Amino acid sequence: MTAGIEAPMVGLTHGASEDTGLGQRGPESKSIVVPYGFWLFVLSDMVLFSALFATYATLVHANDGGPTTSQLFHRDLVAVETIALLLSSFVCGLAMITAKRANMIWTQGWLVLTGLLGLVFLSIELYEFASMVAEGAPPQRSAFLSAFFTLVGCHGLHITCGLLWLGTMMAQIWAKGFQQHILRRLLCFSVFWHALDIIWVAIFTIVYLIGTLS
Amino acid sequence: MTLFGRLTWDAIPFNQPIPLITSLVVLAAVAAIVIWITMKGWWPYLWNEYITSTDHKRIGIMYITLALVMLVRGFADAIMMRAQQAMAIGQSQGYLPPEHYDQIFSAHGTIMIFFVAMPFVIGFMNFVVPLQLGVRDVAFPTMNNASFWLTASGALLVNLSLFLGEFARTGWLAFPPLSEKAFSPGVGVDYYLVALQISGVGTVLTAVNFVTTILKTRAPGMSYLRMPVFCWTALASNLLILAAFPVLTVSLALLMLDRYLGFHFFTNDGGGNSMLYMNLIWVWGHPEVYILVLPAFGIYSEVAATFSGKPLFGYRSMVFATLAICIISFCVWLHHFFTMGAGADVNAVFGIASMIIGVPTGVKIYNWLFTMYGGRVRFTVPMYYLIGFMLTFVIGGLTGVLLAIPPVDFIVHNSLFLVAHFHQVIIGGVVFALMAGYTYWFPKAFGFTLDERLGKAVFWCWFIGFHLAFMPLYVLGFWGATRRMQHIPDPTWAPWLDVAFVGAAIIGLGIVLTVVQLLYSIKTRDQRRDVSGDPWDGRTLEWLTLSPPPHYNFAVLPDVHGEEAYWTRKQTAIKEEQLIPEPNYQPIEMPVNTPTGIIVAFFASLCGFAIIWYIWWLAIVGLIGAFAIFVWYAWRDEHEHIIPVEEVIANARERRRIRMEHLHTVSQST
Amino acid sequence: MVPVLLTSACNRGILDPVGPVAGAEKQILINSTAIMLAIIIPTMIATVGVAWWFRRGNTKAEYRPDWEYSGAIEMVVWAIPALTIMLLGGIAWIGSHDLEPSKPLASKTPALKVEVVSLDWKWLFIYPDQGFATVNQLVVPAGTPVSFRLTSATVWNSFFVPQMGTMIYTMPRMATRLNLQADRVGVFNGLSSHFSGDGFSGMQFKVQVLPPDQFAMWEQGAHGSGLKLDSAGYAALSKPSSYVKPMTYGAVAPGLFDAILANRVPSNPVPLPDHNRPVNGTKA
Amino acid sequence: MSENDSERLNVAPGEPHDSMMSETVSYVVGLGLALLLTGVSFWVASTSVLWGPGIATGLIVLAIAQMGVHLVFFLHITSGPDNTNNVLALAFGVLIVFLVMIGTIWIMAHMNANMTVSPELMNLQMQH
Ligand code: HEA
Ligand code: HEA
Ligand code: CUA
Ligand SMILES: [Cu+2]
Repeated sequence: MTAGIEAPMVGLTHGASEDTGLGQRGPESKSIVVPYGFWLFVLSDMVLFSALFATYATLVHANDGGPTTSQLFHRDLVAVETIALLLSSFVCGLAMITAKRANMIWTQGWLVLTGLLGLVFLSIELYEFASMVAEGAPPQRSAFLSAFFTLVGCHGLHITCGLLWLGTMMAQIWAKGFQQHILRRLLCFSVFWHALDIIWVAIFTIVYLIGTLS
Repeated sequence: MTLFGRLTWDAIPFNQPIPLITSLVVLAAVAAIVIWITMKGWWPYLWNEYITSTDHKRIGIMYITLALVMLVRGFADAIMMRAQQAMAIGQSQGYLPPEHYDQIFSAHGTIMIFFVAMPFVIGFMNFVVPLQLGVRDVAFPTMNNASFWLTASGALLVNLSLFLGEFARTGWLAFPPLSEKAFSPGVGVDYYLVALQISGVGTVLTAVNFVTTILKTRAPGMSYLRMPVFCWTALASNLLILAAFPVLTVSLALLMLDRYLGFHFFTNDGGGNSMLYMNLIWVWGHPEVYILVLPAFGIYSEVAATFSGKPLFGYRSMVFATLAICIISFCVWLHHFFTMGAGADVNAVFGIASMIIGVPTGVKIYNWLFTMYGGRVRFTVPMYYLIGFMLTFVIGGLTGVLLAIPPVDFIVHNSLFLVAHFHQVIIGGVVFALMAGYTYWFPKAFGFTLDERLGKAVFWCWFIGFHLAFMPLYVLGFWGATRRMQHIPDPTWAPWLDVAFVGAAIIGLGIVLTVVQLLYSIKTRDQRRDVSGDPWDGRTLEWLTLSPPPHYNFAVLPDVHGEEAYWTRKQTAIKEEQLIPEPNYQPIEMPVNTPTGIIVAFFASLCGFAIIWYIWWLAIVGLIGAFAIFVWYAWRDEHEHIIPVEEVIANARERRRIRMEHLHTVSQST
Repeated sequence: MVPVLLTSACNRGILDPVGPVAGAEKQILINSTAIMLAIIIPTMIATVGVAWWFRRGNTKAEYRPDWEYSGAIEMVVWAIPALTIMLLGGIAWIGSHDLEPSKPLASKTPALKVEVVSLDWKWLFIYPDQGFATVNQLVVPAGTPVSFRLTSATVWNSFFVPQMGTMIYTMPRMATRLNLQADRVGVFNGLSSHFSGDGFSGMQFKVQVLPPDQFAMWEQGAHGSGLKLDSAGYAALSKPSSYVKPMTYGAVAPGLFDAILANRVPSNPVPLPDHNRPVNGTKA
Repeated sequence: MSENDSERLNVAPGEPHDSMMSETVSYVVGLGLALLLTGVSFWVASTSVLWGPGIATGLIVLAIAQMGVHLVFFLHITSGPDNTNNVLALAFGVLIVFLVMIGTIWIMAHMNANMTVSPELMNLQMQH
């Protein structure tokens, strides 16, 4: 079956030719359709974050006489957070590799590590939030702080949901093994997890680094 | 905090007769329906065939039913507003005090856009798209069911505000600072925010579903440029949802944070910036109107080709124009606030971008025109709506382009001229298309056609009623009448407002006649059966299968040759005087029913209700419930039920027999 | 009904401009409408004509079931709207720059400064150079440009005098700018065109355009009137009320506008109850 | 796995699709590049060697580069023919993200510039 398929015509063809480009083979299998749908969802999540970034950019100087970016942010903490998240993403990739080969021990091991690194990230973030509130810089203080807590907090909320999802996935793999549909979900999870990394790159650059330039 | 948060007996509007009586009537009606269904013993049928169904056709029908029910509410609001404005002139204050009138226009706009037009459009996409693509269902059938129920939860919450508390008094977009806690302390705005958030989730999931369906699951041979135009417009519309709705979610979420947690996004103090809300909500709001109108254009395209007996003229132009509108509509949102003072450069750029949309839209108009040209036009009800649309919409488009010229907008912004513009494009564009599509696809859904004469009567009510109701508003707009007025200061406007009231009443007559048409058609359905499955001599794949189609739509997925899948097949069959050879039938796997959607929606409604009334323990119960159902759903092993090959063959043979008969009549007549 | 329709033309809003801004805007409105109608009316006629001629029963009409594409026609149907939009786009560009609300009007007479504050639910007009203020009544000299600065003490509104042209939002903590001029003497209607709450319909005001000499006399009189807009006066005024009769304050605390802008005066002194009603007592 | 045969022409986003070795290499390279770019970003932000006003731009370019690295090495979005639909969706998403952000920032900057009140009057209450 594989051998019979010629290289597809990229783009759109029209008219007499029976080679109709994409779609000639009928509906795609579920292992394409499900991750594609999830990919679309992730992209729409990116749009959501773009609106939050735009909000932040608009309000960043509206501190109402309260604390400003450079007074609040600590780069070293952010660096640790970034590395934790990056490693988590990397390890999640490794878990995908072993999962495809149905290796239970390694997969679960990598997934635990993924989750732990995620927890490290989340704890630092919570610590940062808590100390800001303690310093008299809660989100209610100014529009800038509202925007900051919402943007960064929304990312943190995504991480939290991701961790819940991860736990469920691990239990499922444990109980049911590497079935096709479970692997598909794991793939979706990894897409989600990597995408959160991409958003974090934007956050640490725009919020923390540019925000603390002298 | 008490057990029930802010919810007390005061929430029920005992002292306001109008909402109280309305509530009682609505409650009585709902109770009557429930009792009736119970007495008839229909619950098991409804539960299995609709409520838990994953069949895209059934879900489509549920969406459209929801839209029709909500439309009655929306229309009731509309007629109340028209009556108030016809009465409250000069010395008279009319029968609606401001705090009630303000709820009505807010509810009318919100309900009409989110719970009438959106479900209507999505309902048609559900019913038609998989059939036209020649596939068995959408990409994610279970999610499709959940999307519907989330939309329904939103509708439920909005309507709950009638009995408990109040609705927002801030217009359909709830601008701050008016919608902030300081100026709107009641629960009205909370109802608005929560309901839209919940239904918004459903809408985004729908978009994920349909973009995936259209891009990834099509019958073999159906390349992009062989897709029916309705599928193209559905694709564009869903891409817009995917891109725009997250911004709505953000705008509403930020306002919620302000209201619930004392954040300062849009408040007057703390450095908040209310202009930002205006900006964000229109980033969503402008694409929203094209989300509605693009599928409408798709419906017109199908109708034009079928009833002119010709392929659609300029198919590729049509596709290109659709995509152009899809992209450009994201570059124009500022035209809704030219009068905020962004400066000449910004205003001009966005104004010109807005006008540019007139070009692809114009191309579409001309392509429909040339589709009729050289055809054999059958003046059926959908065709009436097409022509009525072309005559009405061009004027609405013209006034739209006028509004896009900043110096013109400076004098007609927020006037009744604007109200007339958008009702003209929405009713003349979207609603007419929905009526056309309703008539066009009804036989496919239920197996019999609607009465033609009554259909034409309904059309004339709409056409005449619309013009009487809204043309006067253009005039009043020129005279300086602004929107959202509970009381009209100038007695000389009275005659025009009277005409507008009469127009709305004629539309109301049209709606009554629609119901009559439906009942009459059901009663006489035996004379109007659609045995052929192809009552209009259609050109696209939905007409290939039975009416109503079996759950699995097609016994084997059709192999597509040529641009007009079914038409090509029919012509070949007529030429060769035989059908394609019988394929090798296989058993079919279909997704099983699932109660997940309605349970998720139940918890979402519960949680939403709790948030509106500050009942925090209940909100937490709702959230935990939602998570539990997620895990439960994820845990199940995927189940598909198998339709045995015998059943498939029996259905398919029946269909072939009908088509053979049909073929003989055709070849005898030519 | 017919005579009523005819006589009601006495106040024709934006179709009856009384100043240069409104005049130019009306002209753009009319011109653009005409340009577009030149295309749209033939389109409408063609729609009905084509549909009717090609009706199925008409045996004289030629049926061409496969005619679905024509390069020439495609060219034309893209070109006509595109050219129209180029023309209108040009008008929009020039018009936006020419009629930008914050742009001062060219005139030999120096502009009269007016500060506008929208309150719940009435309009306060402060004459900063003269040091007095009016409520729901704007008095300006004919033929003189008026330079407005506008803000709101509570929620958004939009300042609009249809016969003078351009409306603009008034927003709390922000100052927008607007330049208008009235050349015709008379009394004209003004209103808020952005919904602002339950008392919104009662936010109408009158614009009185006086010949310059009479305006000077009016200024004199306004100074003489006894009411003072100090902080107590402002606190009383800013209580929610609707359909407020026009009135004049002979003196205004200096810098009131800027204080409102900076939120240094209480913005909404009365917290609104759940079901707040506008105070309807003082109906004009 | 019969499903996999027909997938040759169309891959799911995020799906690594080679041998174990090359998949691992892809992640390792990705991690290396990401760490490198992160390091450079933090260095750029704190050094005084670079011309100050240009630094913000530089940081944004670095961030975009790093997002690209994540897309290619972690999410496996490439420009290969099998990836057309994934890339098209991404392109649409990126276009919208840019329109929303640039549009909003441009509009709000103009609004704020036109409506800012001189600071001494504002009593430093509102800082745009
Ligand atoms: C389905 C809904 C729909 C559609 C299709 C449109 C279509 C258009 N709209 Fe409309 N609009 C709304 C719904 C819609 N609108 C709503 C709901 C609001 C108000 C919301 C609120 O404030 O509450 C609004 C408000 C609104 C405004 C804001 C005004 C204001 O608040 O002051 C503007 C301004 O530019 C505008 C412009 C346009 C334009 C240029 C089009 C164009 O797409 C029209 C294009 C069509 C044509 C031009 C006709 C056909 C073309 C030809 C026959 C070709 C030849 C003609 C020419 C080249 C001119 N609309
Ligand atoms: C989809 C959108 C939609 C629709 C269909 C309508 C329909 C109507 N609207 Fe609507 N209207 C809005 C959207 C819509 N409106 C919005 C967004 C606002 C702004 C709100 C705000 O200010 O914030 C508004 C505001 C608005 C006002 C407020 C004016 C003001 O500012 O003071 C008025 C006043 O009369 C009005 C009147 C009407 C009337 C008489 C109809 C009626 O003519 C039409 C009645 C229509 C129907 C009942 C539905 C049509 C469909 C069918 C009947 C299909 C039947 C089909 C089958 C049986 C299959 N509308
Ligand atoms: Cu406008 Cu601050
Ligand atoms: Cu718009």
